[in-house]
Amino acid sequence: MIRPDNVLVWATFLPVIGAALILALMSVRHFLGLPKRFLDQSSRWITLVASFLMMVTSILAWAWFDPKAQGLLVQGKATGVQMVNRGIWIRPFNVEWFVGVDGLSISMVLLTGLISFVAAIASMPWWQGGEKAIHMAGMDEDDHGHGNDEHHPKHFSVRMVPGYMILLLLLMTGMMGTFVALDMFLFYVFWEVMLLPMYFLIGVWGGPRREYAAIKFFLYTLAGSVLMLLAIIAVYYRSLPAVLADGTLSAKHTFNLLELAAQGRAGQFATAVPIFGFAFTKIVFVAFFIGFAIKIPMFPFHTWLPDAHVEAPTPISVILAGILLKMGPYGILRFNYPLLPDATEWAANGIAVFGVINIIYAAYVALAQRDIKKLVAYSSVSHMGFTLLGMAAMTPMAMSGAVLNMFTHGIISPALFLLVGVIYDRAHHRDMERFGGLAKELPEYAGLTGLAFFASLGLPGLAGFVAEFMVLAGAFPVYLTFTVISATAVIITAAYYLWAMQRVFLGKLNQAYVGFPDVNWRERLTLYPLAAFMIFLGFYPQFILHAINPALQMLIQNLRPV
Amino acid sequence: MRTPKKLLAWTVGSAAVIGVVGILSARLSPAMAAGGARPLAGPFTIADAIFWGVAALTVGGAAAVALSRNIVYSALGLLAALLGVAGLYVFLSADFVAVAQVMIYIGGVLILVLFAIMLTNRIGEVNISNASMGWASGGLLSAVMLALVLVVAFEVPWNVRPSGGNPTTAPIGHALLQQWLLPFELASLILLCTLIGAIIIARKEIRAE
Amino acid sequence: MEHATQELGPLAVHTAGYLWLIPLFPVVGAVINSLFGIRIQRTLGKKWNHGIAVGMMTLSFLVALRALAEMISLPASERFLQNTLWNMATAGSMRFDLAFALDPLSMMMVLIITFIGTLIHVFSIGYMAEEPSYWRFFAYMNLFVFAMLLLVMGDNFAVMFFGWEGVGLASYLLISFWYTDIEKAKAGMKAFVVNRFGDFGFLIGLFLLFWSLGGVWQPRADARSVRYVPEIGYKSDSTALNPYESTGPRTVTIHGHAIPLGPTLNFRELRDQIVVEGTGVGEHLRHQKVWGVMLLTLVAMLMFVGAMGKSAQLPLYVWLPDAMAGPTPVSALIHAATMVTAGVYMVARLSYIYAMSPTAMGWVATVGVLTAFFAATIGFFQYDIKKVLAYSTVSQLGFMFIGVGVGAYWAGSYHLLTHAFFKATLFLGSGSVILGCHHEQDMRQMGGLKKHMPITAWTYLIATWAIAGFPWASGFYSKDEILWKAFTQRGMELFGTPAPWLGPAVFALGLVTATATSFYMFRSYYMTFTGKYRGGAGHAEEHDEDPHSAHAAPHHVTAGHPHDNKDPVVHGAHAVHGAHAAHTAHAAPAHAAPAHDDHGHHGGLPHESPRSITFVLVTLATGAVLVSLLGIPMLWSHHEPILEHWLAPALPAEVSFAHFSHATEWLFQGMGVAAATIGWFFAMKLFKDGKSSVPADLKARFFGVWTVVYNKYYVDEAYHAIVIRPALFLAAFLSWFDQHVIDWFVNFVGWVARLLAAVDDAFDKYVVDGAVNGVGGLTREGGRLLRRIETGRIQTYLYGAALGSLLVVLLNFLFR
Amino acid sequence: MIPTLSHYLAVAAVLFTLGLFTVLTRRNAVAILMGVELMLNGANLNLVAFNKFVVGGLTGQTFALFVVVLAAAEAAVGLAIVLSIFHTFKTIDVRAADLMRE
Repeated sequence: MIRPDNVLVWATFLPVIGAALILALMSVRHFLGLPKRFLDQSSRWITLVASFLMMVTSILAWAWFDPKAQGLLVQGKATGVQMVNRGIWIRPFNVEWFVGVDGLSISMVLLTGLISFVAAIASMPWWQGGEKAIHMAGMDEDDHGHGNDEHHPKHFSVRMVPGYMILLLLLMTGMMGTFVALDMFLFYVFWEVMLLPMYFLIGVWGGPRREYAAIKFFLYTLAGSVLMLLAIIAVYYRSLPAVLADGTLSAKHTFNLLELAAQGRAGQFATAVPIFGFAFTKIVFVAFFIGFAIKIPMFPFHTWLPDAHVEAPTPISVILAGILLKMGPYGILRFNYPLLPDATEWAANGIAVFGVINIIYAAYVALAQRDIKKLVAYSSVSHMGFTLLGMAAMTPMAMSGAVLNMFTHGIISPALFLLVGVIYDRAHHRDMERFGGLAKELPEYAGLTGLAFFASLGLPGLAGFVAEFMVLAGAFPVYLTFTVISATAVIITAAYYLWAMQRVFLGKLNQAYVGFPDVNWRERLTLYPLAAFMIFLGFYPQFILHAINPALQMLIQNLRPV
Repeated sequence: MRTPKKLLAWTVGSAAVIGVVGILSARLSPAMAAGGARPLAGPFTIADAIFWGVAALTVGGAAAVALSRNIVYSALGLLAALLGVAGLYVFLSADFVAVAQVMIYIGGVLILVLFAIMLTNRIGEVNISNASMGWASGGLLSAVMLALVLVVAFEVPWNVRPSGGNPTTAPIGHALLQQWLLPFELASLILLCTLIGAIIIARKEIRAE
Repeated sequence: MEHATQELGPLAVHTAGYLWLIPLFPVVGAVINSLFGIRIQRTLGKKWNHGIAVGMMTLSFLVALRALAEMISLPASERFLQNTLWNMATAGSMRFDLAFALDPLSMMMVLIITFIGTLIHVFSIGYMAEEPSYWRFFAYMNLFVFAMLLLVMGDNFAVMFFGWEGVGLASYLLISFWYTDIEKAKAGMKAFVVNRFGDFGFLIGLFLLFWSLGGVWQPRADARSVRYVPEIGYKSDSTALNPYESTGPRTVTIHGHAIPLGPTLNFRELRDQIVVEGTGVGEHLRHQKVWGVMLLTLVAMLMFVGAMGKSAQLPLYVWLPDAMAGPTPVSALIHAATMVTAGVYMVARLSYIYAMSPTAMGWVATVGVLTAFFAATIGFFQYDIKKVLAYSTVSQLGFMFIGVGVGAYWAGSYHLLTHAFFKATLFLGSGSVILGCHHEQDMRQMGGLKKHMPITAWTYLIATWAIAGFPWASGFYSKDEILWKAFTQRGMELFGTPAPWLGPAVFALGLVTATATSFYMFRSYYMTFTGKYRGGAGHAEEHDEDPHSAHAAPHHVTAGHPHDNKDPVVHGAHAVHGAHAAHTAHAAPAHAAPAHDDHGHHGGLPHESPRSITFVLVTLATGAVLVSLLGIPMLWSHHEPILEHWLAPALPAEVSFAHFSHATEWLFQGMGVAAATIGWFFAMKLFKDGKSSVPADLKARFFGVWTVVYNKYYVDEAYHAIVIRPALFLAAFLSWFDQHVIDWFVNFVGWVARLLAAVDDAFDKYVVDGAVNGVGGLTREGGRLLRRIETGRIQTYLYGAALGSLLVVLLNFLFR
Repeated sequence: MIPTLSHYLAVAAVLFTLGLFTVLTRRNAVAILMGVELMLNGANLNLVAFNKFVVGGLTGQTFALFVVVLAAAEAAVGLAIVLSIFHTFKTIDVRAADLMRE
């Protein structure tokens, strides 16, 4: 029943089905007199199954995707995007249900499937390995254990479980939909659908300063999406009509992204009347760009990230770093580049500058952190800077590197946050100065962390390197100085990761941590696949590149019509 | 201490009267032309004399009511004024109204007034006080009002059209029972209520309980 | 050199489908030992761990021999074996595969790595016998060999860089192998980070070279989204260019060979288009300038920065002495034989590029000779035997760079080979000594070991002869060849200005360095093996008067401080979990009470090492002598040295040397021997049997100088002040900036929003709502006022009515 | 000389004014009632005069009749009130009857 033409719909809405099931259970709970324990466990199972099916469908989509058959749309029919599922939604405004993938989004779809399942596993309090470990993590199901005292807070995975699971599933749907939507309106809807669960997941299940972090995250992203909405409306009213799925033509404008891309390439927006004396394309570009740059996050809009990460529970950090951050560059590549090529040329240098700032600035800030989770968060900011730089350079190599960097960072940083969560579940603090010598007590954990750290600092043979290398190599001829400056980040990155390594794992064992349990099976289930993926991508990045290259080629050819 | 007020009142009042007389004298002929059915020239008939007498009676009675210190005299002045008005009604060829005036006012209201005076003032008390207050301001205001109304009365060019004097009792009866039936019934209702209300208010035993 | 004069054609490629096995075996061993090693060790025993490791090494060595055989069977000009596994990445004009290639140069390297590597693995069996995490050690060693093989076998820069960084990783892991000693951990981190500095330069040079091949040598707006059109001067067949796909690169046909042009990471394509005259690429690159400097010079120098890091040249050598924190076999394999020579290998690999830039040659040679001399002087006064060897390694690497700098690429490579043998012997010998002396590394606690461990002593002596440069020991041939070529090289430039004097100057300083080398090596030999055994309990006072310990420098490897002995934490750790006790013991041998119980108490007499160790020592010492056969100079045997002939096809560089008479060459060889002899003589006089008191007197006389040199000229302190401190400060500042400026601004915006909300609220409360309440209040106040009027008297009201009516009428009159 | 409308109006005016004066100046409730009666008569006189000279028909007289009726009612109630005031305050001075003021 899952066919190439509806696999994306399945991938998008399977989580919602799960959420509906949980809701149904909650509603009938009192009638059937189900115990709370049963409700929790069943909602966990539902979440696990739903996210697993989502991953399966996304892998199916990846398998069915044909990198060769990518082209631009011809006479309004999208030949480039595949697995299209199309229908009319709001006829008067030409709003369509229009999902499909090209090389750019299919990689993100695959990433979303994988990371969502990983996050689902990480949300379970199971396979903890013994009562002692469960108690140490504060995962006791009974409420009359140590309650919510600050010293030993209750683990997020046993607090208000059904609500958590429902929000998690909604979040998954929002993310998947954002990546597959090819209709501006639909994109925006999914974008917002994704925001709200995130807000609650941080604000309810987060750490001590969760409210502040959640509000910050929400306001930041909301400001961004407001700008985005304005830009979308502006573009809509400047656009020419396009035929709907049924071949009819009802409104005078269109939300169809492929149509808009074609119109943008044809200069439809370049010739639009200026706004406040500024060129229309520049205004719209800036609006879109800021909206997405907040998500990247780009300096100086990045300060929500450390707070959100530090306060968010581990699976949410995983999703945040693994997927949500990728929506910024994805949106820029999906909106700014195809729709506003001339403005993109105009803005490229600025993007490059911000990319360099991201890389260097965040790396130095990370060097100064004591909270290991903040360190990882800032390293995320720094690594996303490489994506910005690559996108600005616009050489094929740099663009491929940028998108590959999105994917590899989407694999590495979840692993990093999972690892941070591992130690936090045991020690209940993240202050690196207070650790030390843990490698003796948790050798397996030390090994995995070392792998993730080295992957993140760009060690060849692991995922991080090829992307950074391609970005730098590709940006070099365009931005010589910027690239040289950015390349110094390899030193700083190595410095702060190895320093963290040294402070946490090396040296004499801090007696406070004697008898800590090593990685348990739940964490193994989440960490080993990611580690394997890191090594695999390190030696075979073409696995991703072969899919995204043609899409980026089209993008670049849009930028420079030949 | 009241002198300045009185002085002021007198001066203004007399000024008003002088003004009125001046206006009358100045605007006599147009006023006549406006109001008179017949030209000004003409014999001074007895009817005219009677009219002036009645008018004088009326005004005098009113003045007595207004100015007399003894309320009994005021009541008598009121009687005179009411009679004068009835007479004027007759001159205005409103015979039924004149009769009603005599019957109701003099036969009813005036009697009531007198009763009230007697009831409210101890019998045998020599002087029945009818003290006044705010004399100056009242006089002033009244004078101004009078001047104004006189000006209106003499200045406005009323479009007068002659109307014969025919008996009005029967037509009034028809009018009351046909055209004005509802107000008539309401009036009777009001009278009933008045009757009951007056009794209730006036009986002191009830209020005593 | 006739091979350089003749017109070169493109390389003929012979695919050898089995090359990937060579790096495969070690990585398999590494994976097995890292994933299941601990279980294997617990259940099956340690012999399985090292069995797997050594077995894998042997296998890859055998495959390497097979490759050697195939290569020998080929004609000299076609000795290029290539093996492509899969395409790793393709984007734009960049395309690189996971591919391996063997030419004579990398063949030599592979043989060194696998052969010596295997031997050192065998050595480790005995040396690490009591190591609790035995499995981890062998996993790391195999991992290192894998990375090193990638480095030398890489068909393109990418794979080479994989290895380049991989060996850095392995080095990091192995230096901080005993991580419970924070100093050792820091040493590992230092090594990696310093190497990263080098990698930075290497990457930039690589990018510059890459794009320059496409004709782009400076930022260009139209560099975006177009594949680089080789500029004028390229004679190319096809002009069809696809802006994205790099399939079907532009080619130029020379003598029927189609040579691809354009940016490439592939060594062979690079060599072809630069070396083959017909392409015009070399000529083109010669005339390109970046920042006013010749492009190739810049490329070469930047890449040499990478070599500086890997091969511990000035000023990036600082990590290597600290790297001695690792177990001795690691020092022997990584920090003497193989990894540190990666820089030399890289320069030799790109010889044709360096040869095109006299400035780069002069730069490399100068740095090399300065490093050699500098390190040698430090080596004079070290007491830690491994430190002596470390600085001697740095110095010898300097010699290699002299060789590859002046254009004697084969000589540099030859010195690499010989050095691999004798320095491995020396290190392993020192390891044997350390083991025999119960993890004592201070030479002042040794002496007279010759009668306790004769085999070690003899092998150590042979290796010392070799490094000192006595004839018939390998070091002599390589070093003299290098110095001779340096003397005859007159074409070098220094920053663009011709410097014919540079070659002789390098030679002179190199000769002095050779003397110094001979001196401190024999010093170490005499201090260690002659005289009477000075070991035993209580050597704290000597440590106290040793200014090194006065400085709590972070790179103090001989953790022999008494206060470490009674460190409550460590012993507490032992008490708590005995399983790790021995491990901790090895982590810092000097304060490892349980470990010492394993083999005699601290004062016990030294003993000869087990069979596995002596066997390795003997083998390596023999090799150190025998490799001299590969480099018998033309002067002696009247035909080209074997190795030079062998390497010729891999070193297609045209370097011209001045010609001198044979007599001069004989003279210079004599000078070399004399230098070695002088060093030996003084060392014998001063240190033999430890009888002479001269060293103490000299030390007392020049104590200041001695302190400075002993503390390595305080270079580490300088680094700490110049690089690390500012970096940390900048980090702290930026972090502060992030929290207090940017985040403050964000919160400020939020605060402003809240302020506006408050203002709005106030407006709503006091103005809008106030209007409503105001009406009520006004009514109340007005009522209070009107009560005055409200007399309750009918007259008052009548006044009002009358006046009002008057007013109305008057108004009616006035405004008709 | 022939009385015209204006003369009747003048008489009515004087009546009205004097009634007004009475109401304004008297303290005796009964006198005030008399003043009211005077004013009502003035108004009635106007009504009838206009009826005769201007409007014609019977409307004016009818109104006059109603006014008379109401005047009677008013007088009855007013006097009753006067009586009750007198019972309450033992005086009919209107200044005394100001309980509702506070």
